[in-house]
Amino acid sequence: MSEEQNKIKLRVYRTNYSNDYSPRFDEYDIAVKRWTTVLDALLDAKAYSDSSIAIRYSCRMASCGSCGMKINGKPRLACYTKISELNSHTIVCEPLANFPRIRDLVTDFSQFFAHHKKIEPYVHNENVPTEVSNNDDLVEFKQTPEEVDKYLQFSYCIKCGLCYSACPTVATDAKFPGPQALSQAYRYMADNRDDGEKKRFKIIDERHGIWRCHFAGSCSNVCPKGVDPALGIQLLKGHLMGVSKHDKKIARVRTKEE
Amino acid sequence: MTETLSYDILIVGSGLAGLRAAIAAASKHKDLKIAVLSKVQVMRSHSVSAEGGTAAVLYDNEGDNLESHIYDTIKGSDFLADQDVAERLVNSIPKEIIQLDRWGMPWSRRENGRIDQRKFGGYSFPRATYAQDKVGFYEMQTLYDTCLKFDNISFFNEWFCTSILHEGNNFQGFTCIEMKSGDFYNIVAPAGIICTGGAGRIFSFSTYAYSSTPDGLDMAFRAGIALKDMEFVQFHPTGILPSGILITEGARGEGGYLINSDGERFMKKYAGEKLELAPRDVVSRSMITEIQNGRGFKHITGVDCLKLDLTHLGEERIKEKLAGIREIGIKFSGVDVINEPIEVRPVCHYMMGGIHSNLNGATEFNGLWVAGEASCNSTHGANRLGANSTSECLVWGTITGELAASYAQKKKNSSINIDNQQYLLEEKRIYDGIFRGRGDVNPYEIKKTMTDTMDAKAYVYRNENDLAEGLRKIRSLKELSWKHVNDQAKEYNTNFINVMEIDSMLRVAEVVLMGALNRRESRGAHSRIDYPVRDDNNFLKHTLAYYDGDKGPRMGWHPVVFTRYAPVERKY
Amino acid sequence: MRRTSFKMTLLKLRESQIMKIHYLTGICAVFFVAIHILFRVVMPFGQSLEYQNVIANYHNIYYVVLLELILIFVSIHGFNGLRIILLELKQSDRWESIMTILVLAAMIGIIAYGTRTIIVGSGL
Amino acid sequence: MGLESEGDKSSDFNTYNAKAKMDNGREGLRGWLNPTRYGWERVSYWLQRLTGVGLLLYFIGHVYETSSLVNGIDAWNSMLELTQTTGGHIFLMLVIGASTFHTVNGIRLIFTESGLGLGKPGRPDYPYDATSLNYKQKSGIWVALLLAAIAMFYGGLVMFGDAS
Ligand SMILES: Cc1cc2nc3c(=O)[nH]c(=O)nc-3n(C[C@H](O)[C@H](O)[C@H](O)COP(=O)(O)OP(=O)(O)OC[C@H]3O[C@@H](n4cnc5c(N)ncnc54)[C@H](O)[C@@H]3O)c2cc1C
Ligand code: HEM
Ligand code: SF4
Ligand code: F3S
Ligand code: FES
Repeated sequence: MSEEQNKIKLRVYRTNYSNDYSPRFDEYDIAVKRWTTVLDALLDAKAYSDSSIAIRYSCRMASCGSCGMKINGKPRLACYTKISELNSHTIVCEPLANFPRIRDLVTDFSQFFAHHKKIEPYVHNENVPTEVSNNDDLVEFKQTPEEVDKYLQFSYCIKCGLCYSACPTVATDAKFPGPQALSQAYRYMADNRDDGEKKRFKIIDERHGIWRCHFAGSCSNVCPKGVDPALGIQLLKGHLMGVSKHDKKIARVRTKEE
Repeated sequence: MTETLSYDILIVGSGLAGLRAAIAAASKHKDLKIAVLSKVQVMRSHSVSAEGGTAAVLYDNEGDNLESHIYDTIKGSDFLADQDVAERLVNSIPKEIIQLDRWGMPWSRRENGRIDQRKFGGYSFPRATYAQDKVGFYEMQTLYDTCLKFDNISFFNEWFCTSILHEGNNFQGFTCIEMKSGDFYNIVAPAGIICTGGAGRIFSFSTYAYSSTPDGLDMAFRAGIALKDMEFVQFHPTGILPSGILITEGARGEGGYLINSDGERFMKKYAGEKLELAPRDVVSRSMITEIQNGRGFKHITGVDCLKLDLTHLGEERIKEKLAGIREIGIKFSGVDVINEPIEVRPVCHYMMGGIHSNLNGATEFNGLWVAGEASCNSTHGANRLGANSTSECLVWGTITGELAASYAQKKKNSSINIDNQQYLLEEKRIYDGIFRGRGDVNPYEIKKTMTDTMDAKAYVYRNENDLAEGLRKIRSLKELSWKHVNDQAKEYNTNFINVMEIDSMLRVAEVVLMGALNRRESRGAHSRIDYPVRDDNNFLKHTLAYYDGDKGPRMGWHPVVFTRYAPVERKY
Repeated sequence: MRRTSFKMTLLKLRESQIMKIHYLTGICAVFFVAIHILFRVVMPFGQSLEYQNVIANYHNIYYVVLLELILIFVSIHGFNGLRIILLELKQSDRWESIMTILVLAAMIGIIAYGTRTIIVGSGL
Repeated sequence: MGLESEGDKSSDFNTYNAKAKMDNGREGLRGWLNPTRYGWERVSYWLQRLTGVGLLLYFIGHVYETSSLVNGIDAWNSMLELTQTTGGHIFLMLVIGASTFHTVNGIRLIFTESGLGLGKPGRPDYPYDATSLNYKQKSGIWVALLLAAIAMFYGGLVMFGDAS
């Protein structure tokens, strides 16, 4: 049985920022099938039409976060967007907005990663050593499935930057940590192994910090992994406001016998 | 002029092994400067795709024990594993699991708050420690986030390493290209760790990320280090069509069935006791046999396949424990596994072979270690058990990181003088030989032909004719004039990177085929229909391949280490 | 640049505290403005705006206090809103301190100007 | 190569300012001025700002307008006349609409931004629907729009009815 083939036009944003700024769109005719993704189409163009298309990709299964780009006006993952679901014969690919551009579809993530790093996204715990150094320490934290569910959703984040690209505050404010970093601050706060919220509150309760989010919701609208950063951010604000009560009990490690 | 940067430890690869090594080294000596180089950004490495679990003995009070994990690993390897290495793996991994927990890993839990484990193929106890079905992803996240604690770790994202700098047998550094600017650099350090992962993209139908090409292996190979056991390529039973994306073994661990077109759970014919949870080599062979006997399905692309049935697990169980594969099924195959079986076929998934290294992950060069899938310290022998690979990455990440840190600490004050000749030669190789090369054959077509050849000639069942023909084909491809780069820009030139990758793929594919030709027996994942039985008299040894210029590899053998277990017949 | 101590205390306010003020002034404004508008509705709209009626209102001490509170609360809320927008527009220490000062100055200016009207109008 | 400059090469340093040549790619004001792409919450964000700034401008104008009070009845009446035109009425209608929307939506936002009414985090099931973009929130926005429309209509009735 053979599958019907469709022809589409792939319009790709082209420029090299180190040489000349003048961007242009190149068009490629690509034959696609029902399951062809935008990434497949781009790689097809790269292999057989124009090998100079610069594009970042790796896993092709929506778990590495490399292939974020603006597809038909909205930030999406190229490997996660099937051409057939776009309902259009012209597919326009542009680099993610709000990231410095390097070349064609490739953008610079160093600032995005720096924001993530700044919120200290690792377990702080004053009572339990975070390094396991001797065999007596071979006991894990006790954490029930319900306690895992409190933060699990936020650890789905693949750092693809789509939310960062959609957020209207990020569009003008370079110092705003952005939805990704802020939702990670919530992820660690909701994790009952961590007691570092005082430190993290200090970091995000800043002039350009969490309050520069005005619940535009666009981050959650585009997130491909269901992280719902907007939720995490507002819940975090609730804690800063003193509205949400803080009932987290820091987990303890189990005893050898348990 | 080529710029030179210097560090104390260089780690190539920011996958599980690389990140674990970086943390181990950074926490051992706080004043060592550690550079992690990777051709992709952090958190983009292939390791994020690992799904099912990490094997470890956690519940000795419930009947599990280290001994059993060791024996399962060795039996799974078809007795080609170095037994001291397998022991090391099993003894060290429980600590790594706890360590990850302390760092914030979202392990799936039991009601009482302890870490849960699931069944996995080839084990006699449920010991795959899991976090939904995104184990590798969460592990990567936990490690990366923890790395950010250490000020002495610097990440070099999107730096492509091209070769090893060395003075005789002493490691000195790497040459690399910063992709963003296109500049060529030498980075030197007394100690280095290669963690460049697997090379499964030499096959077309593969679960690997596109970045999993053998340039790391090839780099060591060209420097004169042996590649070991490369003919052992694992085919995972359940890759979806047409993309080859993986459905984790955890799906069978949770109770999924494999069915043929008669609707029969055919695994009972091949592995009466373990059924679907036999090791991967056994299941994959059974599937191909079923297909060859006409009991397969046809996918709409025309490819033969079988089906994996999860419908009886129920919606709640699937959503809770296999959320990721449900998503993959819907998105990439159009099948919601809650409602219908999904089409699957054996798919290239893991390379047991890699850079020759010993119990400590040390290579033949002083100051150079190797960890993770890129290494072959012979934990997995002829067939890896599922969930043992992430374990290996964590364990040898730690071991090599600590060893490299001690070594670098000792050498901290001795200066490194690199031999200009070496990087000039490398510059010539990649810029004159590849970047400014000429030719009329499209390198991407070469890649396609090569990977299709590997799929056709070195799949689950192999034979002399196919392998020889495959080798001839690969060699003829090497002769063609495809080494040229159309894109002449300096910045972010993926075309250039791709051609360098293809160059390394051809060399390593050749090693795989040569190894497979030489091994005239069936052992683990390497299954020859012309030599269908294991031959312990002649082949209970590792294959080595050394670089020998353009002539192709020089092959050799290496003994297997035994401690306690004598080879017996494998039955499941 | 030398900082006045007033500005120092303002700078010491955590952003969450400023936002609390923002929300509080917003909520209070709802009530006060509601009353303010109700005054417009007790008689036909045009009539309520006639000079003598307005002046009469201004001679009611409760109404004067109300007006003054509206003035202060809405100014704080509104100008803080403006400050937020300006902060997000451009990031440099210079821009930020200039804008903070300008917005503060404008806020104080409006409050002072409005207060003058109220005082003179009420004939205090 | 000296040791000092080495750190700069690694990617976790902020190369953003150093590479001035690179286009920073930010959408800038266009980012928030265009509310059409991402659903109702984005519209709310956009309107809340526009109405906020609008109201501030009106408020400044209003304080100025009422200040004519101190200059006696003539000054007041000449000021008042400005608003007694059709244009003035339409302007006032806009102010009424803006303040109604800003107030109602503002009250919603105060709850939302304190983490109330958003639902709880939980295991996301594919296809992912963000819990924070739920119908409670959306209806809040719709109600604000609706009330603003009603208020404008009512205000219009009063003013135009009064003028005739
Ligand atoms: C789909 C899938 C599922 C899996 N599931 C499981 C599982 O459930 N359990 C399990 O135990 N194992 C599993 N595995 C296997 C396991 O994921 C891998 O073996 C393991 O992640 C390899 O990790 P690594 O750190 O060695 O390498 P990788 O994660 O592959 O990282 C390689 C790194 O090297 C870098 N690199 C490569 N070449 C260069 C170069 N020339 N210059 C610079 N950098 C370079 C890459 O950029 C990358 O950062 C799975 C594998 C696949 C494909
Ligand atoms: C009457 C009741 C009012 C309420 C409940 C209210 C509430 C709010 C809220 C919740 C915000 C959003 C803050 C954020 O998202 O961070 C806001 C912003 C704002 N408000 Fe009000 N407000 C009111 C009246 C006013 C008035 C009368 C003015 C004009 C003087 C005004 C001017 C502004 C401005 C300029 C903003 C900034 C917009 C932004 O930050 O996006 N508000 N208001
Ligand atoms: S929160 Fe979602 S959109 Fe944002 S980086 Fe993470 S996965 Fe991507
Ligand atoms: S889009 Fe931006 S404004 Fe807030 S809700 Fe998301 S971070
Ligand atoms: S390629 Fe990994 S997310 Fe698309």
